[in-house]
Amino acid sequence: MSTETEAAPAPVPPAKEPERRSGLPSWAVQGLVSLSAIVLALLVGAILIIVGDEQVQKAVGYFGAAPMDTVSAALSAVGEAYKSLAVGALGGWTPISESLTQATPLICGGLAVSLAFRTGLFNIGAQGQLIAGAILASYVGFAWHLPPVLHLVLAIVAGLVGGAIWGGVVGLLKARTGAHEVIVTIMLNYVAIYLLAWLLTTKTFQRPGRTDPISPIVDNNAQYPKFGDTRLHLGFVLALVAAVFVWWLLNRSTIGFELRAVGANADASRTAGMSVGRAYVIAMVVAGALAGLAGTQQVLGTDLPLTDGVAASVGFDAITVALLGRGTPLGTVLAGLLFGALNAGGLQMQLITQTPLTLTTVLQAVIVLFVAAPALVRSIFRFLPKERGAGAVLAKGWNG
Amino acid sequence: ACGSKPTEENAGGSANKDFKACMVSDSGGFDDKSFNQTSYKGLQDAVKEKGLTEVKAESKSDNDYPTNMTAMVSAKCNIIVSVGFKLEDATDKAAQANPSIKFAIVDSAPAKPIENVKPLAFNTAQSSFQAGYLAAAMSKSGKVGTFGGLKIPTVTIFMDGFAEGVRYYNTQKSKNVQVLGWDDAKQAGLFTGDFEDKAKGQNNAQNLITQGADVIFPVAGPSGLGGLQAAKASNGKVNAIWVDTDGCESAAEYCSVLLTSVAKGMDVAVKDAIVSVVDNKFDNTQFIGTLENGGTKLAPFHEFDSKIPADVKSELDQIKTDIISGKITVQSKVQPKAS
Amino acid sequence: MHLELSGLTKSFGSLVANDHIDLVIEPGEIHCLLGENGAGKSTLMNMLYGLLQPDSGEIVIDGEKVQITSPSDAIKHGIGMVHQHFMLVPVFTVAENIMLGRENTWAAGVLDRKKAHALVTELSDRYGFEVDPEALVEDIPVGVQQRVEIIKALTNDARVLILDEPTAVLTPAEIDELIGVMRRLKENGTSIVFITHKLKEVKAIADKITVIRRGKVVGQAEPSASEEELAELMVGRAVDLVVDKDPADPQDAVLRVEGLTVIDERGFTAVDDVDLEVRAGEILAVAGVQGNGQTELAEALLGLTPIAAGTISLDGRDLTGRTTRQRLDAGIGYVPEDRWHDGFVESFSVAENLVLDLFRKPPFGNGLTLHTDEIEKNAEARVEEFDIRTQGVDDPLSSLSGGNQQKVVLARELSRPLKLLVASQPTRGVDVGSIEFLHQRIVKERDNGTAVLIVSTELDEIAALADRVAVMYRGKVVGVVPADTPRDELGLMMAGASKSEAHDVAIENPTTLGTI
Amino acid sequence: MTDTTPDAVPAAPAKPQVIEAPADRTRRLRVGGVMLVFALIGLALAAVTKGGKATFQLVSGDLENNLLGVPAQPVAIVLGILGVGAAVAYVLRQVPQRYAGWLAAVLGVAFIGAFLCWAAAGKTFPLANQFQGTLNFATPLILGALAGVLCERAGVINIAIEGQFLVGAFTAALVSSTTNSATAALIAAAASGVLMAALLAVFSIKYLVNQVVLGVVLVVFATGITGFLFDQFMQPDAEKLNTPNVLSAVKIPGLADIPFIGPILFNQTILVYLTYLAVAVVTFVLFQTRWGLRIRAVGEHPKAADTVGIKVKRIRYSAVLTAGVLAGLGGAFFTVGYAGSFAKEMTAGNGFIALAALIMGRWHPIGATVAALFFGFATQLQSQLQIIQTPIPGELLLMAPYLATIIAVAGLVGRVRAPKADGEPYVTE
Ligand SMILES: Nc1ncnc2c1ncn2[C@@H]1O[C@H](COP(=O)(O)OP(=O)(O)OP(=O)(O)O)[C@@H](O)[C@H]1O
Ligand SMILES: Nc1ncnc2c1ncn2[C@@H]1O[C@H](COP(=O)(O)OP(=O)(O)OP(=O)(O)O)[C@@H](O)[C@H]1O
Ligand SMILES: [Mg+2]
Ligand SMILES: [Mg+2]
Repeated sequence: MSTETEAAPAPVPPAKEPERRSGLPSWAVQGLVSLSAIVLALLVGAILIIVGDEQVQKAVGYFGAAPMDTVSAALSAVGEAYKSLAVGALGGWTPISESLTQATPLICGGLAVSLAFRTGLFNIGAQGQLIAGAILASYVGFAWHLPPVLHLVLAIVAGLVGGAIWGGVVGLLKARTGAHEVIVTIMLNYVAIYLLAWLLTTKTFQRPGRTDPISPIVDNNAQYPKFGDTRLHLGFVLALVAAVFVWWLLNRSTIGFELRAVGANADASRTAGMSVGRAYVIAMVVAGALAGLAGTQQVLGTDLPLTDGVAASVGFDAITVALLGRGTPLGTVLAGLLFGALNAGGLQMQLITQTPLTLTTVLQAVIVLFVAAPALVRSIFRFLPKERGAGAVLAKGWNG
Repeated sequence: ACGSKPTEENAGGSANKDFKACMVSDSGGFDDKSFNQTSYKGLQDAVKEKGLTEVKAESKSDNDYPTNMTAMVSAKCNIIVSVGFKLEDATDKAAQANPSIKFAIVDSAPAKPIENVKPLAFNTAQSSFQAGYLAAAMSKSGKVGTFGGLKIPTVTIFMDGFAEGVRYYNTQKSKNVQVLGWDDAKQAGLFTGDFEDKAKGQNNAQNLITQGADVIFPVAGPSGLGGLQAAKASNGKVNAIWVDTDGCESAAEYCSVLLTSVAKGMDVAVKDAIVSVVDNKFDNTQFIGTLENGGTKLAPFHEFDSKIPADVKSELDQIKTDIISGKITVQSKVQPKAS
Repeated sequence: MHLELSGLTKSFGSLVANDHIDLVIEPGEIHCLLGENGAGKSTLMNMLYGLLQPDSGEIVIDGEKVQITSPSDAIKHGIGMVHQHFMLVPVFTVAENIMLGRENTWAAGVLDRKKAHALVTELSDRYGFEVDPEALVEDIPVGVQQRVEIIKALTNDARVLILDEPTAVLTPAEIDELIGVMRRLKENGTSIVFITHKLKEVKAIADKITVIRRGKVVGQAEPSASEEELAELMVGRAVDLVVDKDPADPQDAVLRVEGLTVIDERGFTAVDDVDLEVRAGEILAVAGVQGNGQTELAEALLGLTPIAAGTISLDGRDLTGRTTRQRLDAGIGYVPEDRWHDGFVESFSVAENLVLDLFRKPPFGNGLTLHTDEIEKNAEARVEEFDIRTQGVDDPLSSLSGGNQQKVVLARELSRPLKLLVASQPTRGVDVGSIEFLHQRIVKERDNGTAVLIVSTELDEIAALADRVAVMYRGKVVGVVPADTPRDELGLMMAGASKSEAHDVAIENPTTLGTI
Repeated sequence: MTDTTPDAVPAAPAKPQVIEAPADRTRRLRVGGVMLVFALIGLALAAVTKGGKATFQLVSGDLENNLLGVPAQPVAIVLGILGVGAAVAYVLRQVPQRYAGWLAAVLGVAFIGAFLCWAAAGKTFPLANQFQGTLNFATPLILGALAGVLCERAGVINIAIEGQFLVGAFTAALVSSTTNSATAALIAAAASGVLMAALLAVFSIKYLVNQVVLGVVLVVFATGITGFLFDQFMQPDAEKLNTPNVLSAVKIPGLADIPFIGPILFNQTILVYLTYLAVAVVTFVLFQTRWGLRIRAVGEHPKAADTVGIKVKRIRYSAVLTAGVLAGLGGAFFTVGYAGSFAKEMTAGNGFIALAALIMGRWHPIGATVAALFFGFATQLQSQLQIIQTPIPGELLLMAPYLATIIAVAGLVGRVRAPKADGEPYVTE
């Protein structure tokens, strides 16, 4: 009987080729896939560099005459660009410290997005929460004059509170009225941006002697201490602490249990006696505070004054970071470090090879795209082993 | 096409190839059709004229200023020009740490003068005053309009001067031309809220036009380009005045609706600052671009040259003379003061 | 149509769900497939219908080998299927659901709704179904949804009709009706594959019975075989079909419900002025056809649905207006009806699911921190006690089979001291082997002095467990009757008849199943 | 059912009486409360209205004729009272449920009317221009939101509208500049939207990438790639590559002569007419055609659709790609449709606002359109009020559209329900 079946053409034979499973632990497999994704993204970037490079364009002009010129021009363009990227990101203690500095707010912002994600909420509002945190932290930092340590602690707390309020509103509205968090966070981002722009024109926030919308730099006592003569500051350590805290909260605390349960199945959580609304509020308050912490890192860490650009695009990059990190604290830290390194390296790359910063943006997008599509990466790099429980899903959809 | 391989081209004046002239943009980037771009043009002009080496760094966020500044220092720049008030802190710090490098900063000035930092400021209220007068003179409807990107001094200084110029026209000619979109006494008016959203700028301009304005003065960077678009779409009914650069050059497609532009001579100032270092003539006194020194001026009228009455042109010249002589004082509170 | 499946094999990962299954369906026969949970019945049928692709094996129709790679292939070959989980779009109307996939259209793909409407009316008239073509599917009772499913299958002129557990949600009268339809189809030459766990039904209608266990055909049986024989064949061991329990020894009333009224989301009165009492040490079963307010009653008891009027008290303590958590803390255990929705978190581990409503309290948590080792220990103990088949307590619950998922919920709820256990459909879709165990466990809880409220649409289950039966119809309790009330009588009460009416009618018009 | 059901079973009682569910009650009180607050604000504004006459301009740009002058305070008071009446009637449930929406509409109009009387007292408010501007702001939002509706009704979350906008805007500008053809530009924009949509479709449907991740990433990607191409190619050669022709308005004879609304609605560019058409077509297609029925089926319950022989993935591909056309056209609005040349990141978050409109409009094309118009109205009002100068600070006005949206969503819209399978990839084995 079995011989008969084998003789007959099986209906869908190719689909059932035995799965490549290795003995590797799943984190190693994930790492391999991510690494391959980065390689692929760099290849895509290389194409853009080649296309955009003047030397190459020139060489293409006489391709017939000296084709190898085009190739060598292309190779050297890519080589130089990526070399400067690597040097700018990792080539020594200073570049590394720069990468870590850039990563700092991204990690905190990413955690803010991740935590909400795990509770089934899509927090597009890290930007607004960061701004709210930065406003309060900066105010406490420059307007109050307090002894060391105390001043810094209070300024940080102010930042946390600012972010927590901005995030908490979202949770509260969702819990009370069902207002969709995506809408509310998008709108609150704009409100925060305009609020900041307005505050910066007021006497309270404007730097004395200046009419520009720029605040004083916070007191020395309110600044995160720096490591050596780099820009890297204590905020980075706080970011790591925050990651550990989020890990503890999610995996080792009763509140986190509740948050995760609500995120995975709100109905079952309600049936098990949890308050879904409360979970939303808690998650958004904590998420807001984390984004607020990122705000403090901007104004207390890299000793920036408060300006309308204080948030840059950290709030949005944070979403990508969180997604790349699959919503886990460790993943978010790693993704934040990667993005920080790309940002730092990107600056160096534009400096040396005049490659536009937008290329870094493209690289970041393509990396995440490939990392999120392991199936695609595997279909290109056929040697990659299959991951167990692949494709862990973060947020399922609008309905949680 | 496959031509033949060109021989190494020899750059023109490579006299000062080891002189590095450097520039750091603010987060607007060098293509902002506004002050970064104009300043960059100054850098390029200097480089071309003196055969220098150019190094530029764009900033994506405020976070990048110190980094870029440090990178410029380690690139052994001879002069570093930073663009915008937001780079002030980073510039001051770098300047104090590196006394051998010269610095210049556009649109800002250190609180206390620093030996090797040359601040470049521009009293665009003066030329905007002329622009306001011209707008009032050219308005048929008796209404002119302006709007800004954000309510910040580098924006409102234009709007202040513009409003004052219109008022001056009214007193001179006993007319009642109205300014829509800015009340310089109350310091309140129309803003898009950002410098990117061109459609929003256009809509703001359109709203001014429906209220009767037939000369538009957008002070909102790329978002303000929307204002020019609105004028262009009116098919000749509405004209506009551009800011920062000569619009007929930087936004040539709108030249047909541009009465003139309020040029903020950042390119010239930047170039001069760089050249002064090359020529060993650097000093740290604040440069304030005025009508007097040509650091700000009305750009040519281009296509409107024939349409603007001669007496208006001479009145504009007279205003220039009067402002220079102090006969007319521009009131705007945000004018840069000589330190 | 002559249908032959030979050597069909399908595995999910390392699990072989179907292992070289051979099956022959003759024209015009009603072929019953019998097997415990997870035996592989649905998997087999899904392969036949093109929803799953076999790893190997072949399907032969009227002597010709065919490839069925999608449901449209199956439809083309004259195969129709009523799925175990309804394949209806809840936000569509009945007519839309029925036309879906074979829409009548005007030019340019514009729907001809009139035609669809007419078709539904015609078919429901022909088979005596009462279905409103314009009703939204989510608004109609499950029994009616079932009819819609059948109409859907019939409109394709299927020559083989697969019915995968169609009777789980029907009343005895409705089951009777369905059996009538099946007989008529059979007379017209349609073959039917009929899957069910209910042995009585099998005996009533089957021409042939095939039993599947762990993915393999283990034998064929005649309809004349006894229920015990069939059960043993299914489960592979002797099964006690009758729960042996001692008579109840009821104490004081633990749960007291007075004048309870619940208005549902659409504004209809789902529970209408209900008074109930459950005493310690007794099992009160709430019988009724799905959709008559039992779900809402249970949810109201737990505070999951707001109530419009009435009071609920537990041991004399007023619970009205309390949160779900307070009620759980007061000693109510709850097994929700829709487990996949409300009972557990699929992506959580078995261990976590076993403390889903206990994690806050010692020993599992101290209000702030979670004691993961205690949670682990608890899980090991429960898995042992309830014979939950899992590879490990850290595996996600989604990796468990349906019956075992079920046991997790029960294990959790029974693992703390309870005053009242509310269990809705505790054994829906569970095979006889597991049912046996779950029933024993519930009776044990009763014997420990817990008040037990069972909500069930299964008369078998009610007969097995109940000490008293409350029958609900359209939100009202139409009567509370002793557990030994005849099946037909209960069935009639579930259709709205009062106790006395039901008694009279049941004697005059016995149903097929009632008499077996 | 007849032959086995005994006659003795009592006939089913008449349809049970509909009583207000507790959830509805909460909602009524919440919505009513918000309405009442607004009604009272309206009344309060009426009380402080000064300045005699409020003048409303009825034809855009016409400052002399077609003016509607009303006594500001009396009218404001009447409207204020009307608003309070509507709110009270709503709270006390004085009209049947299905007319409750009208009460909200009455209140909305009354409140805005009273507010405008207050703001325009002693001044002229360009009423026609208010609607004109509303339409300008709303047009791309509508197209974007409709694109979202199509995708999400088919079960694919589309957060990438912003990215599709950017790419559409870029392509339209480029093609218009190089070919001088409006048709070519619009087709190219649509095609580029489809290209972005194809990325969304392939990665979500084929490679099962989490769709939220995907959307965000595609926005970043579009920002990066348009920025890069702009920096490297378009900007250096701007005269050739970035001087698109803006579509000109086409008057529709007859319709354009309808007083007041005619010139607003029917003297527009082809792109705006396409938008009207898109609203109608998407609504019709979604609810009255075979394709639409199938789209909704695969978005709600893909397996059910599969079991009746519908190719789920194929329908999803077709919906997402078609949506790409709409989003690409929405992007074209930013350049050839309205503002001319392309600038980096010029869509400035409008794609996200479109996303919000889609959710606020409950995934319904009409609802999304109304939400987009609401947002456009608020934005335009904000701009106009800045010009006529009201006591409201300009900074607050800039925030107003966003705050208004939050209030509307929290106060009036409440909980929304996405298509059930939205965001869930369909996997068969
Ligand atoms: N998509 C799937 N992925 C993994 N395992 C599956 C899948 N579908 C079914 N199974 C497993 O295959 C086995 C057979 O399942 P199947 O649904 O065929 O059982 P069944 O006989 O229909 O059971 P029931 O009586 O509960 O309906 C079960 O162990 C089930 O858990
Ligand atoms: N993994 C599974 N194994 C067996 N049965 C399942 C499984 N998942 C769901 N079911 C059954 O299918 C039904 C429908 O499941 P689904 O999760 O689609 O519910 P739903 O449509 O989301 O319900 P609701 O309308 O309440 O939201 C469930 O009620 C359950 O009985
Ligand atoms: Mg089954
Ligand atoms: Mg569900």
